[in-house]
Amino acid sequence: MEHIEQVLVSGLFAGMVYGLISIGLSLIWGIMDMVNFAHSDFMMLAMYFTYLLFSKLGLDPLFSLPLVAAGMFCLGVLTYFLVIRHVIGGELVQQTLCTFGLVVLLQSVAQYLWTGNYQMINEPLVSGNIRIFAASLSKGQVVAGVASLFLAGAIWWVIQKTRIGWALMATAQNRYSAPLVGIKVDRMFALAWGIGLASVGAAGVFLANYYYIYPQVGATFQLLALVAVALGGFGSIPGAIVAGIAVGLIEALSGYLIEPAYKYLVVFSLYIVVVLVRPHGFFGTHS
Amino acid sequence: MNRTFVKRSFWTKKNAFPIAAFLTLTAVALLAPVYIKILFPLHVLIMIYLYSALGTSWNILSGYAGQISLGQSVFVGVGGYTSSVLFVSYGVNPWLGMIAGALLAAIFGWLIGKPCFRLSGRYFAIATMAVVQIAYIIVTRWEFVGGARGIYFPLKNWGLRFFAFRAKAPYYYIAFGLMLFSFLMVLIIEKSHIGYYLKTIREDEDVAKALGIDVPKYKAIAMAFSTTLAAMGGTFLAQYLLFADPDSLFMLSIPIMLLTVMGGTGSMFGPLIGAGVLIPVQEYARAYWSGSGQALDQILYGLIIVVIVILQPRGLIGIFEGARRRFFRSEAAQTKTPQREGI
Amino acid sequence: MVKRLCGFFALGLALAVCTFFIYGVCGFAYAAEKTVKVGAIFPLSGGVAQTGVLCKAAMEIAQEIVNGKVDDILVPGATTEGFANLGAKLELVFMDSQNVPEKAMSAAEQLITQENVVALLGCYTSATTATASQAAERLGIPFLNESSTSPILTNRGFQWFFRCTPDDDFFTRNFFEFLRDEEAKGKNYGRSIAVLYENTLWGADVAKAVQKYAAEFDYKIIADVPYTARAASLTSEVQQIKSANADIVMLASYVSDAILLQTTFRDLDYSPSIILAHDAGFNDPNFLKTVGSAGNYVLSREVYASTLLNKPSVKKLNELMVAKTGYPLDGNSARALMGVLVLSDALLRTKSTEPDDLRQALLETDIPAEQVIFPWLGVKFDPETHQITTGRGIVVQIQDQNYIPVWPYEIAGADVLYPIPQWKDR
Amino acid sequence: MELLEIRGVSKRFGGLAAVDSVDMYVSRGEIVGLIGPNGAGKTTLFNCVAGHCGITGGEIYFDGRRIDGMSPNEICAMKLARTFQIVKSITRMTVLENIMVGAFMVSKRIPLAREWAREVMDFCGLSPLADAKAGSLTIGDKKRLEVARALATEPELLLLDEVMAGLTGKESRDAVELIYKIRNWGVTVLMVEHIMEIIMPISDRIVVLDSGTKIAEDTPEKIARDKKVIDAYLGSAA
Repeated sequence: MEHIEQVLVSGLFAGMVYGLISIGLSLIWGIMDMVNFAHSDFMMLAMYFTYLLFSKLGLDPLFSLPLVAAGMFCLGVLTYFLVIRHVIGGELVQQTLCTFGLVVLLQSVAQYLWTGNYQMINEPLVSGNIRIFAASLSKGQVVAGVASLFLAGAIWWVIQKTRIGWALMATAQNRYSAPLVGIKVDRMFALAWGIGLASVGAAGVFLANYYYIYPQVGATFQLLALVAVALGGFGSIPGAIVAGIAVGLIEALSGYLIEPAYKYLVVFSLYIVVVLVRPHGFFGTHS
Repeated sequence: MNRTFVKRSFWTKKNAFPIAAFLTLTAVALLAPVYIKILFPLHVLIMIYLYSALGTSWNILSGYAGQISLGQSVFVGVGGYTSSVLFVSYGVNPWLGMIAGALLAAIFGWLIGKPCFRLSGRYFAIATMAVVQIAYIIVTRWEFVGGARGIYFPLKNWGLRFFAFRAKAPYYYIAFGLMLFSFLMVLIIEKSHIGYYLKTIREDEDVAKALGIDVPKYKAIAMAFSTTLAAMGGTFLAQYLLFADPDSLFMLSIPIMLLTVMGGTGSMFGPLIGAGVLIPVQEYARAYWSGSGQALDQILYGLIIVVIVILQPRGLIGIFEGARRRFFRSEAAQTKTPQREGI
Repeated sequence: MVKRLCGFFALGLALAVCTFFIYGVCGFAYAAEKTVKVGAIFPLSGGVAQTGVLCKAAMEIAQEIVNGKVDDILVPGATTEGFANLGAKLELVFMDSQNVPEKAMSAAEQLITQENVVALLGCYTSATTATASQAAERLGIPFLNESSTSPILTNRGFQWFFRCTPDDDFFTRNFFEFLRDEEAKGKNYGRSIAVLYENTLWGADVAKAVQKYAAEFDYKIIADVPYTARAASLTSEVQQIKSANADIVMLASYVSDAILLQTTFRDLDYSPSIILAHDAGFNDPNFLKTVGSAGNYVLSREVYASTLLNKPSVKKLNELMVAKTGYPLDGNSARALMGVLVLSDALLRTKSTEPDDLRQALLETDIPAEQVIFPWLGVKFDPETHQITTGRGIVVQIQDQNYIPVWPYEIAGADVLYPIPQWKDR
Repeated sequence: MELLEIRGVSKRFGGLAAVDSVDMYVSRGEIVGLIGPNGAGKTTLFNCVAGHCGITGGEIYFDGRRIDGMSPNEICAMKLARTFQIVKSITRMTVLENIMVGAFMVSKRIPLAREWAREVMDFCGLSPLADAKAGSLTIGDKKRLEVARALATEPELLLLDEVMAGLTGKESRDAVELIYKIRNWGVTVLMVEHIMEIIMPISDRIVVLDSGTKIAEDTPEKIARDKKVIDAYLGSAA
């Protein structure tokens, strides 16, 4: 019955990548109480940067990771100061409208700059496939999965153990009283967006290893990441990873056992059931 | 406590100007199809009226009652598909199909609303997004409603009875009627206690409960208004395109929300103003720029959304509100904040 | 309360009415010299944008040929400059459908009423062709469809809709004829089939046709797996096909899923003995460019193959295409180019650009085989359904990243490489 | 049968007993003061009575009918209104509209509701601010608006949660006068307050809570001299 193993293993690794994508989203949501619907489109940008570095400078994705992550960090800070700062005070409706505007903008700019072509990094350093138990998996996916866990741990460590992390958490608790203890809230929000986009950028780099790149690639991951964050409980990093893996497994299993066309149906229905039972997800704090 | 009240008269001199403006513009709008022979501007106007009605349906639930839904397209789809299936497979008159679609959508609204209204803010929004995806997948795999192929309307029978016309003018009037009907619905809400109750629920549910408002019931009422209107919009779109497929009916949640919030949520003409600006921009930019295949029109569209939400968080209606205050200066003079004479 | 109410209504409506007047007025373009305008609606943005852009480039090449005098390309309209009978040149007016049915319809209406085009070409994806052709039918303008293969388009009883490409039904029959001929040559590929297809309009039609002809040619369908288009991962789908382990695997996907499928086959180390792919995604130049050597050995149905280059005019057209876009001609862009030529041939014979005359000319189309860049028996339309009757599909196999025709045998460039080797020894 | 009877009510949040089997009553036409140091469970008790949070023990009777377990809006429909400790006015509506929301309990027709709201507004002295947006009011006026809004639902019992907190001298004198007017209008009042020199003269009876339990219930004069109350506030001398 090694088919099931194959499905479970690939579902697990796909889930890890979903986890990494949703960490940034969970961070921004937790700290700024704002849902960034354009999150997966920033990942699309990171995938394009990785591809350009690979095709123009021959820089393999593994080496371009720090570069792309740094680039996305700056982009995050820039986006915050240029756009998000004006909307942060507004209601949920304004924030939703603004981020959906970004979705349209990012996809059309990508289409304008790099045309609608499907790009792919063929023969990256990490190519070919390896066998885990009875399942065979592309190396890119394995590296992506493992690295996602590692990065999640790193971000979690930064948030829990460093002074900056505490400042971020303080701002998350109460953005109005945080300044009373000397925290510059604006800077914290910019930092949240920076880290958020850096983490989704990293996910983009890993994904670019084995997945194709085109302007609309973000749309496929958008709702999966949102569901993972809402399941995991906003603001909780372990929650995002666990929920991401859960989504990956459910998707793979339901695709195999029931019918592939219904796999997202199962994922979303399970999500609704869970969220109705526990409105704040697995690890969410009751706001 | 005896309750006496004076019925304020409607036909006063003060109201003369706005009523005149309303009537002339409605007349102009009604005469437009007679003079405009080119079909494309008519198509743009029809889309403006349709999206105003759909935007109003979203506005009632999310603007007035504050339950932000990103899944309004489920009800548009249910409405459109019900009337299409009834018409194509069973030959039921589309107008009856529209009513059946509205009823079915209202039931769906109640089914989805009952559990989901317990969720707050963001969680409700994401849950509705998941619901519309589920509906999309189900319809795409359901052979009875044509599955992914969609439903093809036979182009043989024309005329009002079949809600299908060769010319654009009848569609124009029906769309205009649909928009007026949506404004009538909003009027009913604003003119009754329901409007006040919904705004209270939007502001703070605890206060609403403390003041005796049965919150779930009034949320359900808002949902009923909203789904009925959305379903009728769905039927119109299916009859206008004479084609119904999952992509054209179930993927409208975001555009509907965008133009309503741009126009101004929680106000009657937000959707009309939002549609009046966004739809022409989209249609004409696409018509003249998109030929190059570099999505220039999409870039413009994205930029407009982001810029407007930054400059005018309250929506475009904020601009008119400002103008209205300055324009009706006399009226503004009366309500400067009064000095409180002691008790 | 009343003042606020009516004031806003007035302002809102005035805004809506005047915005479209402004746009409407500045929208009229003036054509300097006399030209015959033909509308072309393609998905130039959205999921299949790249295919649309390539089709547009191919059609512009056809336009240059028709308007100029070219003698080394033997195709309709090459030897004349523009349309002598109408004293005008051809002008293609492009519009983006964004692959959205409602936008395709409004584009068709604008082209007909505002740009006064005499005919329409287009739409590549079947859903957009459906609504755009409805607009043309309502307004009585000939609509020539060049590459949407969904059978339903030609059995709606339309008067103004023509299609110059075989439909899925025809192509699927071709596949089974190919299998029967291979069997006659002693190569037995087995009797069980697994079908994996995108559950969109087109994919669903292909699956129906496969079921019909599998029964007719007595093959057994042991797995029928629809999947959601543009999925994040297809591992469970491929796993289901793998566990069915059928002799023959049939696929139907647009280009993004075709790429993902091929890489997933490689990742899961699964290579069925033979893969028959239905056009679209697998013939898109993007597929081979992106997937590279992993695309080898896949058999696909096609109308065009680069080895037809031995035909002089096809070689020349291919060079023009590579010069213009950097991509060779492929099944979709070649059919778009042919669509322009077929319409130009009709325009050369029509008495006037009146819709009825043009339709009559289209009905009388009879382009000989040698003037067609495909291995067809020429171009003739069925008087009733306006579907091309003389079309013929061919089967190609990707052999070291090149599409080589393997059937029908008279134009076959090589034998079928069978069975497909395992991934490790490729 | 008293208007409001609280029998052995307790409310636990996890281990912590915010309210621990409190017995008290409020009879018709009275003004009862509920006092106690911070965290004594006064607002929790209020929320339990008003139905905002369920109770883990005991029963609450209002006008003879059991109300613990009913939802806040049902309790309001039974003529029991409340104000909030932290002012919650509907900012985007005008003062009159705020009061009208409460007035809809009287009649769902707008003209009638508007007239009744206007009457209550005059009664509470907010008429000059009728058309001002609720968000633009001073803290004193907002508190007064809360009271007016609650009054508009025509309650028999009105729960006032620290209506005086944060008011200037003059404003609190106006508030005291308003409470007398409310009582003369026939509305029973149960109020929570911290400012002794206000609550003592105004109340007919005082109930004192300390860390969830009732430690005294008597007339204001006796309460002022009760040793247990002084200890609770000032901490025992020992």
